Amino acid sequence: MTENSSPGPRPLLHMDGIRKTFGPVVALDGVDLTVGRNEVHGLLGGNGAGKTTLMNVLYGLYRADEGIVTLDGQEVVIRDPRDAISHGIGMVHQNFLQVDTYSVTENIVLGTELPSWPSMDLKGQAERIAELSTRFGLSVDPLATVADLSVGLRQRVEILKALYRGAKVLVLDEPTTNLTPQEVDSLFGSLRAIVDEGMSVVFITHKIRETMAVCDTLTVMRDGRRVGTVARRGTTPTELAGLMVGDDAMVRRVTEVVTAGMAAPVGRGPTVDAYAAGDAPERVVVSGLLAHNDHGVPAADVSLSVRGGEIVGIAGVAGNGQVELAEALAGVRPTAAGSMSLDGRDLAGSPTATWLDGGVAYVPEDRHRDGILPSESIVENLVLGAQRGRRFRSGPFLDWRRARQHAESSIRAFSIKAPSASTPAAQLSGGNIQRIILARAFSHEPGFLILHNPTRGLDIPSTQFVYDRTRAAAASGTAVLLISEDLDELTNLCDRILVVYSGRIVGERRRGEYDQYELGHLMAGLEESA
Amino acid sequence: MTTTTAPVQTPPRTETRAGRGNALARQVLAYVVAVLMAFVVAGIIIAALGHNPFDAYRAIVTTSFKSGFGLVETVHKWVPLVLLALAFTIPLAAGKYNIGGEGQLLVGATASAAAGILLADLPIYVLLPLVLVCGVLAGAVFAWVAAWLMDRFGINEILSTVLLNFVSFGIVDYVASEVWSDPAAGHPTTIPIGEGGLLPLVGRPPMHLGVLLAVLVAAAVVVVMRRSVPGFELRAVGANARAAQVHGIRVGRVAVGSLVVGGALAGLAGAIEVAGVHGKLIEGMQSNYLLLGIIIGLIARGNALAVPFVAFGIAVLEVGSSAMQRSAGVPSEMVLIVEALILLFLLFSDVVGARLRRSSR
Amino acid sequence: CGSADPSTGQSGGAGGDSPRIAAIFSGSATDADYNALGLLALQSAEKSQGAETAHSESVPVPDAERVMKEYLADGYTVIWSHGSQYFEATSKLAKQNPDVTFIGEFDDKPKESIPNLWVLDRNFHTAFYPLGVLAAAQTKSGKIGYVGGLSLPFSYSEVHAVNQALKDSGSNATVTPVWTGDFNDPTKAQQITSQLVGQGNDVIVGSLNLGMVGAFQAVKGKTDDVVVTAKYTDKSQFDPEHYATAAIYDFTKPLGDMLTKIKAGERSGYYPLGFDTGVSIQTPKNVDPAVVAKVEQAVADITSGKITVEKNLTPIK
Amino acid sequence: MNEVTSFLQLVVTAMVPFILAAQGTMIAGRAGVFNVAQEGLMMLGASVGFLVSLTFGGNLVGLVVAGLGGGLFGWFLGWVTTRFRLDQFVIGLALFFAAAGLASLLYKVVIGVTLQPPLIPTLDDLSVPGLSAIPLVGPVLFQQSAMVYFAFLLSGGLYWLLYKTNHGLKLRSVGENPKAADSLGVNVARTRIWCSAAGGALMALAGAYLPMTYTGTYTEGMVAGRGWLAIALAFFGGWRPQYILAGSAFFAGMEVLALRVQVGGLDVPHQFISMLPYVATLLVMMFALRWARIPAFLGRNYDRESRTSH
Ligand SMILES: Nc1ncnc2c1ncn2[C@@H]1O[C@H](COP(=O)(O)OP(=O)(O)OP(=O)(O)O)[C@@H](O)[C@H]1O
Ligand SMILES: Nc1ncnc2c1ncn2[C@@H]1O[C@H](COP(=O)(O)OP(=O)(O)OP(=O)(O)O)[C@@H](O)[C@H]1O
Ligand SMILES: [Mg+2]
Ligand SMILES: [Mg+2]
Repeated sequence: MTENSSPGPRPLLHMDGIRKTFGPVVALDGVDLTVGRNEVHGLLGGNGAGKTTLMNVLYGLYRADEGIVTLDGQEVVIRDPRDAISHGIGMVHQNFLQVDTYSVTENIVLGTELPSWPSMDLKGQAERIAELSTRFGLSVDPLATVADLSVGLRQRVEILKALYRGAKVLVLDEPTTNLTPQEVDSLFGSLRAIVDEGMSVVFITHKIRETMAVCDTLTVMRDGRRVGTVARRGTTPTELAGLMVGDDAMVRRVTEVVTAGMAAPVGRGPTVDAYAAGDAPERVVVSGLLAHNDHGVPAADVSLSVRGGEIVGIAGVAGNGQVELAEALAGVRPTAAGSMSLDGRDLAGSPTATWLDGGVAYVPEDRHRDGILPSESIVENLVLGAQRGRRFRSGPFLDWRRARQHAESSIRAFSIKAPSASTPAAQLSGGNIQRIILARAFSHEPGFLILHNPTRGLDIPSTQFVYDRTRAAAASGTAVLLISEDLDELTNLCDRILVVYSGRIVGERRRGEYDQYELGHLMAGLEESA
Repeated sequence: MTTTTAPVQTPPRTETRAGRGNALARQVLAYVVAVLMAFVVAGIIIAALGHNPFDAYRAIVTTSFKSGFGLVETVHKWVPLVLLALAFTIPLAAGKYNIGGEGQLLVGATASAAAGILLADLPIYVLLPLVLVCGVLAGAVFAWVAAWLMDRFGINEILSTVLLNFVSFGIVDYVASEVWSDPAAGHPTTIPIGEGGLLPLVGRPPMHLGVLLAVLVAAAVVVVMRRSVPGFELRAVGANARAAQVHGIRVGRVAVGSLVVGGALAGLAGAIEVAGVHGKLIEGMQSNYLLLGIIIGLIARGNALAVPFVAFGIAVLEVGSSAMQRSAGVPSEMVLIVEALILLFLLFSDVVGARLRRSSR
Repeated sequence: CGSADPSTGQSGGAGGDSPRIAAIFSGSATDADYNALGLLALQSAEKSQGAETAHSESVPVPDAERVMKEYLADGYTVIWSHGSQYFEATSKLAKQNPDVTFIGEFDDKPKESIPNLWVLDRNFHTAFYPLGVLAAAQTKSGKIGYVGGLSLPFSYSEVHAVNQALKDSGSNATVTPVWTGDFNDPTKAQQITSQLVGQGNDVIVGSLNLGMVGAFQAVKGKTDDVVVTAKYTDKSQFDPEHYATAAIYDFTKPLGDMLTKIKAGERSGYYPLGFDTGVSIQTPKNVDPAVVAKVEQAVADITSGKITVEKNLTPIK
Repeated sequence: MNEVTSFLQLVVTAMVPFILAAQGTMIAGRAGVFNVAQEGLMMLGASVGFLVSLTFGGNLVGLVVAGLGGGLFGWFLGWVTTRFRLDQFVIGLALFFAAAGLASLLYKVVIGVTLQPPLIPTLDDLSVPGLSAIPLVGPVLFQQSAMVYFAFLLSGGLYWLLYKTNHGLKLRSVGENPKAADSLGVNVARTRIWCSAAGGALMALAGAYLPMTYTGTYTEGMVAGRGWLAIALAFFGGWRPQYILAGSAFFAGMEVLALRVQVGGLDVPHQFISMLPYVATLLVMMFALRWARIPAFLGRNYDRESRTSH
């Protein structure tokens, strides 16, 4: 491997010996990072490698215990984001930091020193923002309220925030998680435009494919340390995977994830055996199911069916009714019309608890918001949803001993890393929280399993774990519906993919016919050409 | 390499009884330190006002413990405090703020008094249960109004419970000065309820059996909160309402239910005040139980098991406050300040505790 | 009355050694009103009788029994509850503690007499008759406003007394009784008084404690031809221009008298307040001398027994 | 003076403490600090405002010192909840107790027992030249004390501050999403502390207004629950200055109307009439004001390095 120490004459940004601890956790252990001028610098690593922490230190959100930051050859002290902004550092966070009730313009100008007498001139700023967005190919309506925007557009708002402040270094933390392939391409285009105007970009991801597509230089982190910096031209995906994961045995086990989407350069999925589950009985039948969104507007209107043992994918750009669809199918959101039956039993209209009893299991997209009781222990979290069932109850009381035994065996079976079964869920990492949610879903022995973005934000081993479990569930006859915005994931796992747009199914593809660009076309709402 | 790196597996915290005992001891210690600090600071203020803080504190402590009478009075005061603290704590577990304990207590007391007066001639085994049940139901219904406004109209429960308290003042004033008023009382007061409606007294000096009732209720609340299915659902809603809903818990119902149960407990407090202490409805009988109940609930950090103990401490303080004024000449307002200081120091003891634990690692 | 009940020679404050007196007050003794009067009486007893005294302020009605019990436990020999709201608790404790002498306040003559309880009857109606005479003579609009706090029997008796005075004076003025719901909320009192004045009431008869300050504020600085009467203490300073008079109460003499008798062994009795015992009507200001004369005549007539003010505690429709 | 005018004048006078205390609640709340010490701070303001005016012979000093005192309490609330992240509700109640105790204590220490309580002059009515001559509106709105003008101007000023200025943009963002605000260089802690201090100051001013308008002296219990109503009013007004102003008019109007009904001699027990303002408020909430939105971060503390607080 080639140590690419100094890409330019004098690097734009240099971080040296950064150390950061959170209580007992050493998140960064003497990390160095050098970002040259006019480059897209990839920051690659698994979950908890410390990528976000490092950038938060740079942005002044975290204060490092040790270490020096040099910008333009000048040592700088960054105590808070205000300092970072004044030094020309901009950051797009993994969870967008936006005030939902504000307009795009308000979100962008927030924190600047706009004159206010006799009142703020937001119109003038809106024009400036419109101009910026055309210049970098990030078009968005400056007067729209942020809460109404799709994820992709909110992403642009975040980038515009940094550009508006005249950033020299732009940090993007996993910006592609929610984007369609087209949107990813357009983002990469914008990144190129940004670099061409003299800025540098730090691009955080765990997707090797993306780093290969856009980065000039790559730094790989693992376990709070930098394990290598390489030029893109001088490396291969396998080498990067090796650096990321650290041990070869593991690399081999997770090749599926590492190579996702890369085997066929045009984006065709690996042509494994063609669709096979065609004759199994239909376990789930959904017809004319209509669900409204939180504002009472119809958001999902679908008919579909899933056979036992089949994994059906729902592809679509976030915000096209997936949340409503998932919740309606899980019995969480009341349906306005239509029916949904599992093994012939109609569930529409009954309370959520009946759906759970009926064998529906749901792995929600937002695991922190919808999936766990953060302050409660693993035991309690695993009981959630089954508290009224016979399993954990004796008379009117919960049998905590049995619940505890169940938790302990789940911890083993799902390799949940936790100090003990009574650890509060909030203390666990994202991957482990997802494992709890999966353990809970599978313990119901579901007839119908709904997974919504189950691997979002998970690293390679955890992602592989989810894939394995999902396949195992299908193999045991469960009907699986996988709603995902990650086309690699869908093409990898699914027997069939349905594309939703504006709450309706606009297309269907079977395994063997997958073409990511074509799917992306459908996802963008363009009529089916065929 | 052997340096610790993220994510570090903290050594499995062994869930031994000793470990848990340690944690408990630390918590109790925090309380003790906070109370001591509060008394030290208040003592300085008392001294600055020209009084003797030691006399003042002796008065507080001795009132409750030097005589059986003081103890009984303290225990009698404890009953409404513990019930109102639970009336606040239970909805709090579901993330709802019941600021209406005062109104619920008063309406409960009104209903109890009404039953006790209208059916004064019934024998005790009929009338007493009736008096208590009426109080409980009325408190529950009054809380339900706020819960219904919250559930059906999205009206914030803090707003509605605060306003309903003011409504209850009018109700009590009306009943006590127009409906069954006792003209000889010199204050809005109803005529006494029937003999059969009074809680039996036991011991010497006499203690009413409402104390036993309160103990049982507090114990039941602890068991229900920790072990029962509704208790689990309540905690789940409080911990994360969305997740609870996704997993089949009817969040709205749980929230409404928690407020109604809170109201029922406050109503019971009112009933016991009528049937055990006053034998009638008196304007102003709610005292400052609401605020003290909230304070107790907050000091106990919503832990139902801690509530009775904290409530006892506050009862001692409240009963002792007049003694402090009496024998040391300290203005009774000092008690308010002492209570404020206890709260402040308790919270600060957390911060200090966390710092110490961090630095000792 | 039950005054002739000699204490049969045991303890209970009789026998020469100075009594230990404890008092409970409903509000803060700094209120310059009813409770301050109580404290002054207590202090005077301390001076003149050499008594040891103690008191508790702001005792809520529900707590009265407990606080008095604490005084009992501390060995106080005379317990005075200042305010008729405590009467019930006081008589109950008197029955339970025959060795201690109690002084309770009431607005009527109690049905039963308790051998160790002195009853101080405040007879508010007596004082409000002359105020009614003043109102009858003073009003031009024929509209008189009565501002009360809680609608208690003693308040009703005051309104009845004013009505009786109107009738006796041959006036056909009317009284509008209104209630603020709180004797101590000056804001409400100000608002309601303003509205009474706005409605043409030109005599305001106030029966409030701290709320009275607000009632004066409602007319202060206004040009309206309105006079206001108050209760308990001289409140002229609040608005010298519209202040007419007040029914002044003094508890020093009644308390002193009772303590003397208690010392002499007379441990129970009925002590009615009247114009010779603690009550007086301040010489009215801001009214015609003729009105002053009428008021003084009424006081004299009541004292001499020529006029009997009916004590009517029944509610007003 | 006709009856409508005098009725409206009373309403406007009665609005002031509601406006001040509720706007104080609102301004702290919009930055995320939920103050529940209104009742105590109003008592303290009343006591301090009176005592200082008396000692220094001027209402303005009294108002200023009362405001500073309340501001100090508000500042403390903001400081401990941002610096140490102590529970806002608990600290608020502790401050309520401390302020309530202090209010009576100060009066006791300074004035003591007397039958002739000292008085301060109440606030003079200042007529606005020209405007006060307009029929109805003139006497109602432009012939009032300085505090009335202050309360109205304050409401307008707060509206302007919140919605028309850059400071307002920052302030509101702190109550909605402090992490976002922080990431853009807005000083969350400072914003919260100052808003909380300003809120406390307004609450104390609301209290100081009472002796300066209704009594000329401090009387125990004179706040009589109006502080708690200010919390209700903040919710009622949806945490927006313009609706809080309207809500104050509604509260005060109902309060005065309830008494007016009695004076008019309606044959309903006065106890029921006294419930009118509260029941009416709930009815209005039920049928009209369903939108009431609360600041997303109201009552929660922000910790930059914690992962759960976004
Ligand atoms: N606010 C925090 N409090 C406690 N621990 C933290 C905090 N932020 C990060 N950590 C810890 O620091 C380590 C590095 O986390 P970081 O978020 O930087 O990882 P990452 O590389 O961005 O991972 P991911 O791919 O999951 O985003 C982890 O062990 C994490 O648990
Ligand atoms: N807010 C927090 N408070 C306390 N501890 C935390 C916090 N966040 C994270 N941690 C600790 O840091 C560890 C790692 O968290 P993080 O979410 O970064 O995990 P991760 O390495 O990304 O793991 P995964 O691959 O499972 O997502 C957790 O085990 C947890 O104990
Ligand atoms: Mg992670
Ligand atoms: Mg990250």
